[in-house]
Amino acid sequence: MSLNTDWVLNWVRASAAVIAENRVELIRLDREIGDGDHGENMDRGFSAVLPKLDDLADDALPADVLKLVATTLISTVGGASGPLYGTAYLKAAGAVADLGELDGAAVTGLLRAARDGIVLRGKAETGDKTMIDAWSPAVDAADAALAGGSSPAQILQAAADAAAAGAEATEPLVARKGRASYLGERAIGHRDPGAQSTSLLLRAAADVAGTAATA
Amino acid sequence: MSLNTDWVLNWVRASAAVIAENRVELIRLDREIGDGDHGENMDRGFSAVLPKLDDLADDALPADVLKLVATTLISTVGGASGPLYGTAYLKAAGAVADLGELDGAAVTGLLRAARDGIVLRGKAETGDKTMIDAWSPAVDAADAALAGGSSPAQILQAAADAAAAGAEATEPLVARKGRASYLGERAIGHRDPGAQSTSLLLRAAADVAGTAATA
Amino acid sequence: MKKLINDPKNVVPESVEGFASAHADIVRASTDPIFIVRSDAPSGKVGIVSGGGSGHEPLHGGFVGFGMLDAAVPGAVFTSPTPDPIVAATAAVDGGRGVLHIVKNYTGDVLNFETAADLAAVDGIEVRSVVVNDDVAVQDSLYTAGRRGVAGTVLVEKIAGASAQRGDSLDDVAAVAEKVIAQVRSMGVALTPCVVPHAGEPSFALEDDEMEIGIGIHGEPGREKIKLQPADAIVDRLLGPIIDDIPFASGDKVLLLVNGMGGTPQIELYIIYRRAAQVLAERGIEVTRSLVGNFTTSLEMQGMSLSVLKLDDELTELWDAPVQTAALRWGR
Amino acid sequence: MKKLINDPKNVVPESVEGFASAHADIVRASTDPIFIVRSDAPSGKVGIVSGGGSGHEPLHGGFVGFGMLDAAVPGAVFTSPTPDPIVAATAAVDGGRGVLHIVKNYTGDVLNFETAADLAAVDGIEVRSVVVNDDVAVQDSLYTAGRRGVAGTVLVEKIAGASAQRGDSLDDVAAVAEKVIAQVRSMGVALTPCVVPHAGEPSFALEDDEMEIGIGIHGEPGREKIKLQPADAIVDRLLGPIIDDIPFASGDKVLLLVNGMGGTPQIELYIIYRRAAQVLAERGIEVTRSLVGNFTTSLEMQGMSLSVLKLDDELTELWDAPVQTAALRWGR
Ligand SMILES: Nc1ncnc2c1ncn2[C@@H]1O[C@H](COP(=O)(O)OP(=O)(O)O)[C@@H](O)[C@H]1O
Ligand SMILES: Nc1ncnc2c1ncn2[C@@H]1O[C@H](COP(=O)(O)OP(=O)(O)O)[C@@H](O)[C@H]1O
Ligand SMILES: [Mg+2]
Ligand SMILES: [Mg+2]
Ligand SMILES: [Mg+2]
Ligand SMILES: [Mg+2]
Repeated sequence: MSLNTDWVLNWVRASAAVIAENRVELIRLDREIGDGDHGENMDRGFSAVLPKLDDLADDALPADVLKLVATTLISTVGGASGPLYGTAYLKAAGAVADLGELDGAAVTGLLRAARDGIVLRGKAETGDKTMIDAWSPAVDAADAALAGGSSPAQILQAAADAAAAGAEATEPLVARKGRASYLGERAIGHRDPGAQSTSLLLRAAADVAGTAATA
Repeated sequence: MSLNTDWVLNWVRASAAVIAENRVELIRLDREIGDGDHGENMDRGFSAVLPKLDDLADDALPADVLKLVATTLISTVGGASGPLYGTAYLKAAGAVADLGELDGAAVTGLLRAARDGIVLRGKAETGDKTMIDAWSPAVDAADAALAGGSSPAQILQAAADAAAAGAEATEPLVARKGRASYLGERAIGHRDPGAQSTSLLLRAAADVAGTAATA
Repeated sequence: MKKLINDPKNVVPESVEGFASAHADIVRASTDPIFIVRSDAPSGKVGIVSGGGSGHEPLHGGFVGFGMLDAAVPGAVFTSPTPDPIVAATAAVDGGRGVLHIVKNYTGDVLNFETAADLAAVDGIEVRSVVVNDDVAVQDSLYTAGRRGVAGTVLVEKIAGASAQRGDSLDDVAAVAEKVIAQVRSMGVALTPCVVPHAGEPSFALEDDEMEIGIGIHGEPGREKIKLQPADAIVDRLLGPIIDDIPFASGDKVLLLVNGMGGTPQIELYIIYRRAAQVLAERGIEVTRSLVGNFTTSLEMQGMSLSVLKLDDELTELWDAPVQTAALRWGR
Repeated sequence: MKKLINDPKNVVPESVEGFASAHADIVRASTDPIFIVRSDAPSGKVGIVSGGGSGHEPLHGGFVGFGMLDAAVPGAVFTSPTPDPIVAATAAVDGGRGVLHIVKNYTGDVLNFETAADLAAVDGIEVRSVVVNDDVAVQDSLYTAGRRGVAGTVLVEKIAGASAQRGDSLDDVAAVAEKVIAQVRSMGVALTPCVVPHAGEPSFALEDDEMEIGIGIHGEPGREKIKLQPADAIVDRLLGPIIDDIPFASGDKVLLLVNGMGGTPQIELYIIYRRAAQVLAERGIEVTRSLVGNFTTSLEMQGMSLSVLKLDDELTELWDAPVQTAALRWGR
């Protein structure tokens, strides 16, 4: 079973909801090792996306939705996460170009393009204690699931699980990118807020795909 | 038994000691209804007086000591209490002029002159919740004791008792002079710091006179 | 108590030393007794001296310089200076045309400046004094020590300073100062207390949701303690009594001063300014000059005061005249 | 959280509105998107735009005006602005000779200004960017996002602004800015955290006897948390790494900036200045220019930073050149 524009729309709506729910928690994480605005930034961005979804044409493709998310995040989030997530969605849109239905390969390509976009802008490597530490394991897990013949929903499930583990695994790390890098050893023991928001977003993607698949 | 220069010197030394001991308490009282500096001001003043006592001539009269206290307080205390206490000691010095020994009438005159000096500068009336509320009962009590034939030491004892009662009696008052007057009803329930310092100074006067008398 | 200080006893002398060293182009400091004086004093103009307890910086030292004060006399924190340094500062700035003392209305300041003026007169210096009492939070009546002098003092110092700088006589400078005093009204609010270094304890206690309305500038409690409100409501509450006092009327041109108490971020002061300007506009009162910042402070207190000065052509011209001090500068 | 605000969401727009209304003689504000611009922009000179998260006031809006910035773009509190308002501000100040972006080195600021520069280039505007990174508390290495831009930014903006004001080309203005960046070093300390309005909680926790050494300007914790020390010891601790970094050497002429973080009283800043000037003098480094006050703040944080800029004749002349902004003014 493949995923279509409805899945992307549901993903975006679920993302907005989960970010709003976790706004305070993301602020708290960012206060520990950053400047305490990540939850506010992400919530401002996704709150701005929601009303714009109504303006999309009825025949909008997944790429159209992703591009809308990208430009809205870029123009409302600010901070480091705004351009990084913005680029992620922009590259994701590029990866699925004019596809109406996304099969496993397309979904995996979408995730990889998003991750590569973030690396391109932010130059972070795995282990730098950034959102990349959630994205990269997610992409690897998606690759493996795709190779194992999983469905798109299963691929997203695997990616979400890996992102969650990746976010958790940022806790013992010293940061080498972003504000947390200024803290040196003091960042140890704290989870990276961007990795956590990535984990939330990918979990939302899997959840709404799961619902779509079983529906 | 009359009081001499040694009594004044001892009074000043005891004053410095009792003010230093009560510095924090006077600061606390002034913080409640003023600006929290009365203990610091008085302590700065009397600490400055002490070393100057050594410069006095061997044949210094009580008035010389009182004048020294006056000028030192004026030039080191600042705030409202500096000029007020300064004037008090200056007028006290004037009242005992060139007496070497102070009998009961002289001691009572000294207290009255001090009180009158403060009223002259500060224009406070009894009940305005100022140091006058300790001084005036003290002067009245001294008058009564003198009329009753008390010794100078007993006169000072009566004055000190009355000052203590007067200071305590400022607690229920609304202030009409000094910083506490800005507080309106909110000054009620707090003792006036200047009345309290007056009570401490007069108690010191009585204590050293008592020692002198029994010695 | 968290402060960037060494020994609490050295706060004033060390700060004055640093101030004089940072602004050596404008001022020099006398250390015994302590005062701050224009480096080019005495000059041929009327001298202007102000002073008071420390802890209100930039008041008064930050306003010493061309077109404003000739000398400032800082006392201990929140404690009026003694007469000696006031006399010395007065003598240092007297160029033969007399000296104006600008005194904030507190018993201590008034008494110490009074004594100093008497002593200076003995030395043959002509001294006039004006007493600033712009705080409408205090009812001026027989039942108080009179209204306090608060942030309006800065406006008196600037405008009287310009009058002296253009060569006015002592009488005229004093008259201009009195005019400003007659036409300026202020009121303040505190969100937090301040800590006097030698006391080491907060000046009053406030719960997390409380504020003090009608505060002075010495960390005294205000007239009333009430629940914290949004900025706009606070402005309305302060501006009402200010406007009604003189009263200011539709058609008036005014200077609006939003004064931070020391610990309030600038971003908040401009939120306050926005509402204050709105309210005045609604009343038909035109803000033709404005000043926003920390000018008359209470150490690290969070809070602010509003001051409104009724302007006419003369006061506006004197306000606009060049000034070159550490804390206020334009026109040169 | 005790703040003089209305709705936390409106802090930036309301404050900008108040700012523009208080300084209408110097600036005007665009409200959608939000930026502050010189009232006489665009002019025939190179334009200069800076910006960043709000909460650092007077940085950057307070430095818009003659001889300094042409526009400032405030983001949400402690959050870099998005590209749109940067592009709009860039277009608003471009008079045909190009625009310099002065960016503080934070990932967010760099990325958003980068995107804005790309977009402005598409519109045919020539944009150059310089990135300020003066904070020696952060080791510049492969293992960090690079040194942060802190209070030295003010010096870059003033000096580059003077270069643009005298008619220099975009290349020359950028070169002057780069020279300042190469020659300025800073380090800061916090005694208290700050509270971001939308977060409502202190940015970090400190005991009554602790301070954070090596803080940035966003309420981030510093490099290390240590016991509170006397002011002089704190100065020594900050100034050492600053001096050793370039390194500054005996015979150097420097500008010394003592920058308050927002909640520190001025009386303390001058105690700091006193010691910093002493230490530099002991090392044979001559302080020929100085600046003391709240210029690059972190809301109501108590603390300060020291910045030292090595001066030469050109930089001194540009520093001394007239400037007329809300927060820095001289020579006119
Ligand atoms: N160079 C980078 N590459 C990838 N992710 C980064 C980079 N820099 C920062 N991040 C991510 O951005 C998150 C912080 O975002 P946010 O708090 O919204 O922005 P800011 O740091 O500007 O306040 C970090 O937790 C981290 O995951
Ligand atoms: N007009 C006055 N007459 C008499 N005593 C006064 C007057 N004004 C103030 N005082 C006394 O001075 C005391 C305060 O002294 P202090 O705290 O040292 O000075 P300040 O009020 O200037 O801070 C008050 O408690 C009161 O007793
Ligand atoms: Mg952040
Ligand atoms: Mg007092
Ligand atoms: Mg006092
Ligand atoms: Mg941020």
